[in-house]
Amino acid sequence: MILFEALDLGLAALVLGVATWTIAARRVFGAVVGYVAYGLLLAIVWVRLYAPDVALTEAAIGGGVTGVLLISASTRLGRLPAVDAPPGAALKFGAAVISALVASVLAAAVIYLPDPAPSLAPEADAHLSATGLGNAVTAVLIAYRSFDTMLEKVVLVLAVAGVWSVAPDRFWGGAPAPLGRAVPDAALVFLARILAPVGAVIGVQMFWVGADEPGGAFQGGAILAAMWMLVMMARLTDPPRISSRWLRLGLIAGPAVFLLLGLAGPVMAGSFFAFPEGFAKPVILFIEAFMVLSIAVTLPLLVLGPPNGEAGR
Amino acid sequence: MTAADATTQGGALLVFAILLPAAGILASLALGGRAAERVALGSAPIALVIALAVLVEVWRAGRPVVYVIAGLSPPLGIALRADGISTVFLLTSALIVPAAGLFARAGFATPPGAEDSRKAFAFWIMLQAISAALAIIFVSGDLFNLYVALELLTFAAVPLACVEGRAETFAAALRYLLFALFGSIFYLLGAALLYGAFGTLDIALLAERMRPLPAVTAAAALMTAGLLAKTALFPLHLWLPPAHANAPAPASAVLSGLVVKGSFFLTVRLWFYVLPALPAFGFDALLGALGSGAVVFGSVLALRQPRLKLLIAYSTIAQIGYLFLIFPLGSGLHAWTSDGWNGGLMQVLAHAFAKAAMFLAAGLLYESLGHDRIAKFSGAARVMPLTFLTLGLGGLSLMGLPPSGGFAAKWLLLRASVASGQWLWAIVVLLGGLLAAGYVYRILAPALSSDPVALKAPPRRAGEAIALTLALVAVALGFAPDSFFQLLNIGRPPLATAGLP
Amino acid sequence: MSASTIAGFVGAGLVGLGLYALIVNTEPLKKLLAFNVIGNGVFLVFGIVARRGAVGAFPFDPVPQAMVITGIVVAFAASAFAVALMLRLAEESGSVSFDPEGGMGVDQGDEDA
Amino acid sequence: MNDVLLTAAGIILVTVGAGLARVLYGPREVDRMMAVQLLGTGGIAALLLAASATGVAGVENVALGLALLSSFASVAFVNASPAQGASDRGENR
Amino acid sequence: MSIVLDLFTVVAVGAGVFFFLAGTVALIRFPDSLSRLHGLTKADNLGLGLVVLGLIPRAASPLPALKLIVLWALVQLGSATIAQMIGGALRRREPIE
Repeated sequence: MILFEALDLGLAALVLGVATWTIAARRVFGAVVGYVAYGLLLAIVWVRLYAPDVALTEAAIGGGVTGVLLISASTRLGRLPAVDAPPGAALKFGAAVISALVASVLAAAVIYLPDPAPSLAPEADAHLSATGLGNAVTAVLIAYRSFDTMLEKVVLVLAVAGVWSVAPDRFWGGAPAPLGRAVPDAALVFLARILAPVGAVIGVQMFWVGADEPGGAFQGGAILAAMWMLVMMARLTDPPRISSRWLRLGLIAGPAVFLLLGLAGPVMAGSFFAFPEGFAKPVILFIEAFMVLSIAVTLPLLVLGPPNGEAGR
Repeated sequence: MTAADATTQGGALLVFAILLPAAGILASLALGGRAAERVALGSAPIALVIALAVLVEVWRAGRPVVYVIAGLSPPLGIALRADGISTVFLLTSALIVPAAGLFARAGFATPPGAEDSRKAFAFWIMLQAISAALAIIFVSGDLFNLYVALELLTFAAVPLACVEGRAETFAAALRYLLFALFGSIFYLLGAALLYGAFGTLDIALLAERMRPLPAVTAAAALMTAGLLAKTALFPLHLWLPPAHANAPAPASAVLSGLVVKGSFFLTVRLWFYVLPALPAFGFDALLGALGSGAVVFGSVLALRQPRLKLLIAYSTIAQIGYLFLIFPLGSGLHAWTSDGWNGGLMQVLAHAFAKAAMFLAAGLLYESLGHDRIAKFSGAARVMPLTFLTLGLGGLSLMGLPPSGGFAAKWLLLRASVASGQWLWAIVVLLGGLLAAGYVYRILAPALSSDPVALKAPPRRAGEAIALTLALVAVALGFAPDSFFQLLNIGRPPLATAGLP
Repeated sequence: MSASTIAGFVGAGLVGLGLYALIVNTEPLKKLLAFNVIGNGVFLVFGIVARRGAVGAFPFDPVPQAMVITGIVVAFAASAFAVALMLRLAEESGSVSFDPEGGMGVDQGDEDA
Repeated sequence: MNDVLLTAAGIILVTVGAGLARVLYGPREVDRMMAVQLLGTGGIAALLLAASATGVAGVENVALGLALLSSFASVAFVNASPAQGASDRGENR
Repeated sequence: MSIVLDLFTVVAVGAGVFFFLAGTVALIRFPDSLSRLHGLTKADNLGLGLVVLGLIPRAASPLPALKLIVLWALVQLGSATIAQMIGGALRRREPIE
């Protein structure tokens, strides 16, 4: 269809154009603005690739949470002088040659992928009924490749430990710096009061419908995370102390519950990380509920950074 | 459905090998630094027992131990497989990690009265995370699962490199992180292409379905480039010396001894297990050439370092170079390939123990002398004989002098290169040995003089014992029996390269 | 040209652009942006693979899509850790550089480190 | 009818995409930000139109997610703008 | 009946497109940030509002229609807040960078 093609080409040009701006912008803050636009465009590309689950994740994490992370970083780093010498012409030329080579090899490799393409779609669908789910992507994440997902949650939790580990010793156990200004804008406070509860409902709903429609624990958790961050930006609440027992339990709840139920697999269903026949969906939703909680706690903690003692007095 | 798809006896051990440290990470995070130390050290004997049990099981069965997760076989599910090299590496990690942990108790204890402190929290959690990541890398049979493991390894190793919290450690860690992220994203890109070509990321299935396609060549190049950046193979080594030299000694021991071996292990998996049917287009010679460059370059720079830890770090770059001789010398179906294969893997093990021992010894020196400037070591060997014995024994293995694991490794590599007529590699092995002798001599010679020396503190006996034990293991590897090499060959795929032009 | 072919070019282009920026840029935050651009290119390749895996009534192969979701989350965690490191480095040293002392070969300092 | 909606989606996307020229010219970061804000709204509109025209499941969920989050990034921009630190001590009450 | 509804959709969506165009023109052509902001916010909210209005008759049941309205309200709320924040800062002559 010619219409779709024109749309796709336009979208492709936009994505590449904004990406170019992002990497070429002289000032970091401007580059970050470009990056957020780029995240939005990518979400639309994902819709075009029939990947609404990915589009939601990209919108929430790529555009939203990463945006806030980079913005706050650029405001603090942007004013520092660059200390490294700019690259010479030879390095630039070499880099351009290598990058062009990699890009063309990659493009060729993608275009000459075998046709018809191999696919696990029928097989994924065939096992879907055993999980009681309707969304195959959720089934891959929570059932077929649950081991990956559990480990990836451990990676996330470990990243939080890594972020905390760079804190100055004297601030250990304290709270990260507040996300917002000392005196927040009245309009922002108003927005947070209204949007956060609505967003929380939408986040929970996205996790809930994720069993059958696009959505799921990742997306729902990311939206909840964004809402918590909005509330912190409006200074309706401040970052928690990292020594808080509740915080730490919330952090590990998702992977821990996942790991324990995975270990219980042989008793429940004859194999580690297997779910009991006919009773799989409730178990999956139980695990996912804790994952939502963990993601909603983890993502803001990653954005907030290490404790720096400014809060938690 | 291949035989490899069914769970075998003892397969559950593989799940435990991964989940034990993973659970340890979570528990430590919830409970804080003091508990983290207990969890890390308390779980170490269990991990050792698991590693030994896996080894016994693989040896007894004579073929890989397999566990199919959730009973769902690949391609849709994930299978864990432990073959000969998995078991040996698992055991190596189960020995070196607790050794570093015991050594670190003095420096990373939680201060009395506190439940939690930053350094203890970070160190003990990251140490367990390295165990977990390596366990996955050694036994997972799925390339995407291995990607997650690579990221886990990165997120564990980089905080360890900057756990001291000084500006230069942050700079080193940041550079390390960027190289590592570059490495994993290129690895992932290759995995995407492989999935697009064959509809699976299971190693055994990929090997079955492998055929030459543009996507496969591209994937092989991208994944290898990524893994080389993580392994710090010359010329992608820039991040390693500052990161390894500025980390605290037990962290350096683990980073240099084990972490870089994780990505090397994956490179071996990729080339010998996933891609053996692929005509290599001279890839193996290229890797050998880069390895040779690393041996020469790393050794020469090691000769010029004024600080012991930097010297050892540059020596790591050189010793990593040897590992890559496994590609030209261990591939194909020739009489000499098993020598190349055994030599390359022996080099991994010997270097792991020798380098861990040397970094720990360097840490002891730093504690006792208050510095690690080689020029000011005069007379130190008289007051710290055990520490310098450790350095000497480790150096023996680096040089490749008998009796040591390093000697066994280099001897096998030499034999393979002579038998195959690839003389260049033989020259590199010998030259590397000479240069190593030069830098080891630089450490030991001044120390053996009879100048008076003032110690800030007497060396820790326990620390000396741990470092010396590791060095002795490196030496003992030189006496490895034939059955050890048989173990290394269990599950090694019949190399099909010879069948293709 | 199908949507996945076009997306293939976009993915390859993003990887190339990001790689160039990663090598050439000196500011750490821009290097991080470049890493993220490469990451998006890689994820797009997964997306194309998923879309090419459309069979009959299934418009996509869910397995690569699930991998992308995992990948996006991990890439975010990596960015967050990198940002934390940069900010701390800036605090400790007043600027952000990739040249840690002794990083480029021979250590020039003569004080005990 | 569906073609009409898709065309409308395409025009909106191209239009707001053209608006991204502001990202290029600035001159101030706030101008760049406004272009991103417009892109967000336009993207939501295009997604809704495409969802209605093609009936692909779940697209409206994506639009809803974008709607929640589009203001989120912009708020962070204004909130974190470097020069705004000065206003903390000023008449910003 | 359906023709009337279709016509309604076309008119509303068309008007929505027009407002997006107007907003973009304002963004590109207007001389200063404040007037750009005014042009932009009005246009883009009306634009999305009209598109949503046009799509409501096509919703199969009340629930998706309600979803559309909630969505529009959310965008409305967000962009009004941002306009206020930026506008306030601009009026105070803060050099927003």
